[in-house]
Amino acid sequence: MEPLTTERRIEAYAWMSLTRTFDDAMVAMWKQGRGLGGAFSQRGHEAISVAAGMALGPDDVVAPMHRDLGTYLVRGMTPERIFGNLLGRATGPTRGRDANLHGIGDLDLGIIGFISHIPQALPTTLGVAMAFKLRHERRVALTTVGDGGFTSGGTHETLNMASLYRAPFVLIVEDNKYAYSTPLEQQMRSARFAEKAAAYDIASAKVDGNDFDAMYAAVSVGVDRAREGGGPTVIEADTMRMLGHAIHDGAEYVPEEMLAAWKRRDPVAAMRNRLLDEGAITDEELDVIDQTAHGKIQAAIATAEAAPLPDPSTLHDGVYA
Amino acid sequence: MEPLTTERRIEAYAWMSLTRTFDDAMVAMWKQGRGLGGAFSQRGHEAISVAAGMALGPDDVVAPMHRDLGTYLVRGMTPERIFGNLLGRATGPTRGRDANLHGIGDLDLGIIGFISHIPQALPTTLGVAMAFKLRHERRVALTTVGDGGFTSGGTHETLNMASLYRAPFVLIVEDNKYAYSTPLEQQMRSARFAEKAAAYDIASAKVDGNDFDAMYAAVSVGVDRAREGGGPTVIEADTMRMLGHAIHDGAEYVPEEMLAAWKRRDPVAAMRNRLLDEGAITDEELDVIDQTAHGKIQAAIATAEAAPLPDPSTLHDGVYA
Amino acid sequence: MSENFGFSDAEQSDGRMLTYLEAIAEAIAQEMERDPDVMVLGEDVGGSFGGAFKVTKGLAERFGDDRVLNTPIAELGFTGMANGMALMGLRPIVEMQFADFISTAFDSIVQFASTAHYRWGGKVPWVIRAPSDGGIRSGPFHSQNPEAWFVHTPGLKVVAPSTPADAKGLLTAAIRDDNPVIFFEAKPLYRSIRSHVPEGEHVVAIGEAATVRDGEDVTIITYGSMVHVATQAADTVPDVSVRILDLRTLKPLDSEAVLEAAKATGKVIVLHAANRNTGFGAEVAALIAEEAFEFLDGPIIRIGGADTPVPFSPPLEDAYRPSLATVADAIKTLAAY
Amino acid sequence: MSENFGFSDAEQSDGRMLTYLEAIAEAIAQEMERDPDVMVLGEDVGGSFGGAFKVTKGLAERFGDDRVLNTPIAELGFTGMANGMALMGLRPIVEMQFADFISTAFDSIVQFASTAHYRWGGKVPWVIRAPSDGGIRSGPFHSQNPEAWFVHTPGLKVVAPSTPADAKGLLTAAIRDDNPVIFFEAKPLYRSIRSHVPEGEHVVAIGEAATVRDGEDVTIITYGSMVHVATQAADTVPDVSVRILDLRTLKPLDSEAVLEAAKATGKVIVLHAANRNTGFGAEVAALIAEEAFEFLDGPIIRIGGADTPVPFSPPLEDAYRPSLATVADAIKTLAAY
Ligand SMILES: Cc1ncc(C[n+]2csc(CCOP(=O)(O)OP(=O)(O)O)c2C)c(N)n1
Ligand SMILES: Cc1ncc(C[n+]2csc(CCOP(=O)(O)OP(=O)(O)O)c2C)c(N)n1
Ligand SMILES: [Mg+2]
Ligand SMILES: [Mg+2]
Repeated sequence: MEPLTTERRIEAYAWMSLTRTFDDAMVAMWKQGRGLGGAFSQRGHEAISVAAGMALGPDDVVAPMHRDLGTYLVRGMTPERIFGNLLGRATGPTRGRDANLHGIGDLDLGIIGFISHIPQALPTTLGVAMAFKLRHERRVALTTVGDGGFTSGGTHETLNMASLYRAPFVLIVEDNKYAYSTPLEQQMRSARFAEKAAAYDIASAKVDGNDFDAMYAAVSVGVDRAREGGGPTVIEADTMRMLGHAIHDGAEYVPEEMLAAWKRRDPVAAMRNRLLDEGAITDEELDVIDQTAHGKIQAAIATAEAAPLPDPSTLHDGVYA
Repeated sequence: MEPLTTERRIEAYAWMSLTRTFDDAMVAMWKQGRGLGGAFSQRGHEAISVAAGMALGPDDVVAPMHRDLGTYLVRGMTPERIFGNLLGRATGPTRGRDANLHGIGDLDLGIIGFISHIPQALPTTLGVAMAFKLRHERRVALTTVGDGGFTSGGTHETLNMASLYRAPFVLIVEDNKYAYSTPLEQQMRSARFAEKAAAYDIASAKVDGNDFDAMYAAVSVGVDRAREGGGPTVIEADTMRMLGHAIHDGAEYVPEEMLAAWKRRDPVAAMRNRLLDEGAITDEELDVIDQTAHGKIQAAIATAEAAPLPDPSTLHDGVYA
Repeated sequence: MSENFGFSDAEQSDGRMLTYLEAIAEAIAQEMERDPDVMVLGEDVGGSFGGAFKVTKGLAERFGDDRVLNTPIAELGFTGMANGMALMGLRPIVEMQFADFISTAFDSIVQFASTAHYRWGGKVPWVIRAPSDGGIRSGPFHSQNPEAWFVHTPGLKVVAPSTPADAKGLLTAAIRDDNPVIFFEAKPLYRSIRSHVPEGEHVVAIGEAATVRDGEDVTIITYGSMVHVATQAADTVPDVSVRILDLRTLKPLDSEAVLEAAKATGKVIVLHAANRNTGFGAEVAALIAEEAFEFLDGPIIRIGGADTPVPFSPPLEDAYRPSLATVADAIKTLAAY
Repeated sequence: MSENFGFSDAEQSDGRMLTYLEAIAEAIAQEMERDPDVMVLGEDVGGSFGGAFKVTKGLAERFGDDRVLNTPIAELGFTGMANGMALMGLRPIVEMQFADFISTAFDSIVQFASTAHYRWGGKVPWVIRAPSDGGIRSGPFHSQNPEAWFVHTPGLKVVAPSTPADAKGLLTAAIRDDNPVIFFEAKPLYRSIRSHVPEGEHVVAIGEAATVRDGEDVTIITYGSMVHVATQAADTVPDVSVRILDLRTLKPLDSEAVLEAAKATGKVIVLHAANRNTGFGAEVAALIAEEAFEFLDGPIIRIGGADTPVPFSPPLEDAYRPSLATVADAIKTLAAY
């Protein structure tokens, strides 16, 4: 596990700021009708996704979900390319073939493109981990699942096999309290994910998903365990989906007080304040970071909006390798 | 829970004897080439299947598996009809449409016909239980799953929903140590099924599956709990598959010592000896029971073999209700 | 979306106009009112939310949470649960959040539900509502038209209405049917078309196609959203007399109507939005090539989606999807044949 | 089983005769020998057991348990696992214990594997081996022919050999192919036919049909076990000159060969064991009806399984399944047309 120096934590803040800035800009664009199709806000998930991205090594592979924007960014998927995908441009990683964050994979960056179908990312990532194991490579595969996705059959099959084969596999459960409109208590009676992992003989940890330092530490422990041949880990990240399921969803079904309480635990603000309290950085320096993020995102949007749509004649390209 | 009187336990022995006699006769027929298609021996599962059948009330519904012959018999599916199915006769419950014990359902007997596809019996049975719950009927639905079937995704989805909805649902896990040729340790790292149930907040019990009295008590507790609105129960039945996966399977992969050890725990012999030791019945009386079973099975086979095959003109009958 | 579904029919003069979505919601509510065994289940269908498309909105308040059951994300499991409920005589209406996720429930549909009655007489009277079809920039996993998988599977019924009135009438029939019925709703029609829907009980028999317009020169056999593309395409070729048959039910197929329509013009176009390769249109074309061969005056032209996933970006999706122009060209080609 | 597969070809004079099953086993072993990335996984495939049909027997001893991986009963999960392995460059050969259980793995095949390369360039070079087909009294869940589901799905390749030599050559090609390939093995052929199989490397290109016999009067287009039924049926009608085309690959289809064969005789029978309704035969018939219409001298006769589950009892399964007599009658009907 790479020690969490102050520099690294400031870097982490920068990634979280970039992620949040991307999200805010995307939401604004879609509300203005400048978007295409749907879009998922990840607001509130910055600590989880950035920690996952930073805790992995360069040769590791990750299969992020629809709220793991930060992971994509940390792994090197540029905002230009992601906005290109969101806007259906030929310059996006799917060349206009897949929507929003779906399918934005790039194996050169160690990123698997995901599909809607829950929980396909899990068995796929297990297969990546198994390839590493069978080839005796010291590499790790990580993916995430929501509280909702945890109730899907493939999750059980994947956890059982990950345990059986002692695969170098790390799973982060993003317990953000809702699956679309369905609250946790209408999804399962026991939401003790760490205990569920134990029933598979899988090591687990329960973490405040809005605390970057805690997330980074927990993911690092899992990644190290996997790399050392210690088998899989499940990390239960306690967090909240702040802006509804997707752009069209007003999320009226979420109690106001609940949102208010979680607003006080905003992961980006928390990281910012912690660095300030520690005197690790000044307000001015943090503002520079935020402004830099803002500039990058605005430039990315401009680039993406200016990029060409795919040529219809390419419709059949790539159906087969 | 109906008290387990001596009469009931002697009745139980009679059902176990009938089940074992059916199984022996079937195996012999198939070895002689008098069978049709494949056949699954349930040898070693008599205590589980008979206890399940006897612990249920007349209005309850059960979805037995391919090794639960005793449950079918106790529920009133006659040996004639079952042999008729095995031999593809028009007189079998599937009228020659489905093979071996597959699909031998009869709702008048509260039996759901099962399909090969694991673990379809589980969500189906949950649906039966939910129908009872939604209609506020004091009825229970019970099904079984193997150690192998437990690793299938639908099992997880079913257990999660059974717990969520507090359905009047009872599941017996027939841990008979193998899934076809695959031993428990190649299926999962933790085979502690009761603990797995706890992760869903489902009540559970671990029982010696070769001990009828223990099985009957455990199933009865689960059935009563379900009937009283206490929700689902998982019963882990420790047992052994004594004659391989199916008739064609020599099961050379099973260690001799293992079989020898389990042979000493034969559920039918155990019940017989226990009744004798208690002085509840004499050897002669037990022999009469066995001879009666033998007579019934021979008659059933004769009837089934004499029964007509289905008329090809009925091929399309019943595709739609 | 790529087509304009500003569908208008004669009945529009009448007072009672509903959207395709409203017609579906009305059928569900009326059947739940009529029969206590009818219930709804699926992801997010319950509470005040009422489903991704709001089709079931208000039902929970009206009929209670037991009859409008929210499920976890477990299509295989909750469809299997519907199998058991149906065996006990309930009539569950299962909502797939998108038709694309019906593949996740596959075994519970194509192995259990489809075979239970044939094998041992177990009736499985459920309806699966599957919001399908594209043209609305939803990408590969929210635009699929998987009907062919289910028509190929013995024991299922498959329905795909193209108008609000048929949506209400066929859904009512599907709910009352004692067999598993997969009800494909064309998402692009949900709010884009509005037409007359009979008030109160309205049943359209499963298995009967409808002639949308009569014609002598060329017949277009289609269903779902493509009925409207066919009509509009025909309008662009006024000099050709086009007959349009809306299948409405794909299984059991109204073969008589198909053959009659084919024989009437001797020139046939089979049109659907689903992938063309081994799609349901192949069955229709093959049926005609076998049973109406002597009446054919030209090749049977099949128009369907490309043999690619449904792409997201407008230029690609428009190229993927049968267009008004493609259909119009086919009409001209056949007319000139 | 209902047909006699005592298939014999000219090559039988040659010394090296293998069964269909032995040919498959040989292809797997040779490819595992050649390429360390090739591996096998599935239920019961490993150890000393070697799978329900013993196709992989001996491989674990030879190549180790890591490359011959026993899985739990979790088709969705282990096929999804194969997706991830394949993305990393491994070439997993996934054994479905029976083709009937491929529906349990559906999402991992028709949603992930089939679309990964189109969407973002992820290569998924696996092969799924699916022991399919019936006629051997195995009932509704051990006799299915589900190929149509997969031909309809963009992004997959589908292969269905009818001879030991093609089984070896096509499986070798499938393993080396960079795309997901579903390899349908006809169970009834496993041990019932034995013919010449080239020793050492033998590759049969995916996408090329084979003319089994030439003829002028009637063409039968078929694949898998039905190739043998077609040949035997043709033998019973010596006065009719029957051309037989073995498709071998269903996707990508050798359309040229299909159209050429159809045009050559003008009379066509499309034959397969799978359910006829919306089966792959419909695609073949529709293709011909559209592209070879002017050459047709008679209706395109489609012969396939009934629109029922595959029944278990001999009289029912024989009525379900295309028989030699049915095919012979169709030949006569078309010849007389
Ligand atoms: C098999 C399947 N069914 C339904 C959906 C539709 N769907 C997309 S996201 C979602 C909710 C997911 O909830 P959760 O797993 O908690 O993730 P979150 O959105 O909360 O991050 C649903 C139901 C899907 N993608 N896949
Ligand atoms: C989805 C699925 N995959 C594979 C099979 C083939 N199969 C039939 S029984 C069996 C083993 C079942 O093992 P277990 O659940 O332990 O039950 P047991 O046979 O030991 O009683 C397998 C793999 C199946 N029926 N369904
Ligand atoms: Mg969630
Ligand atoms: Mg077992």
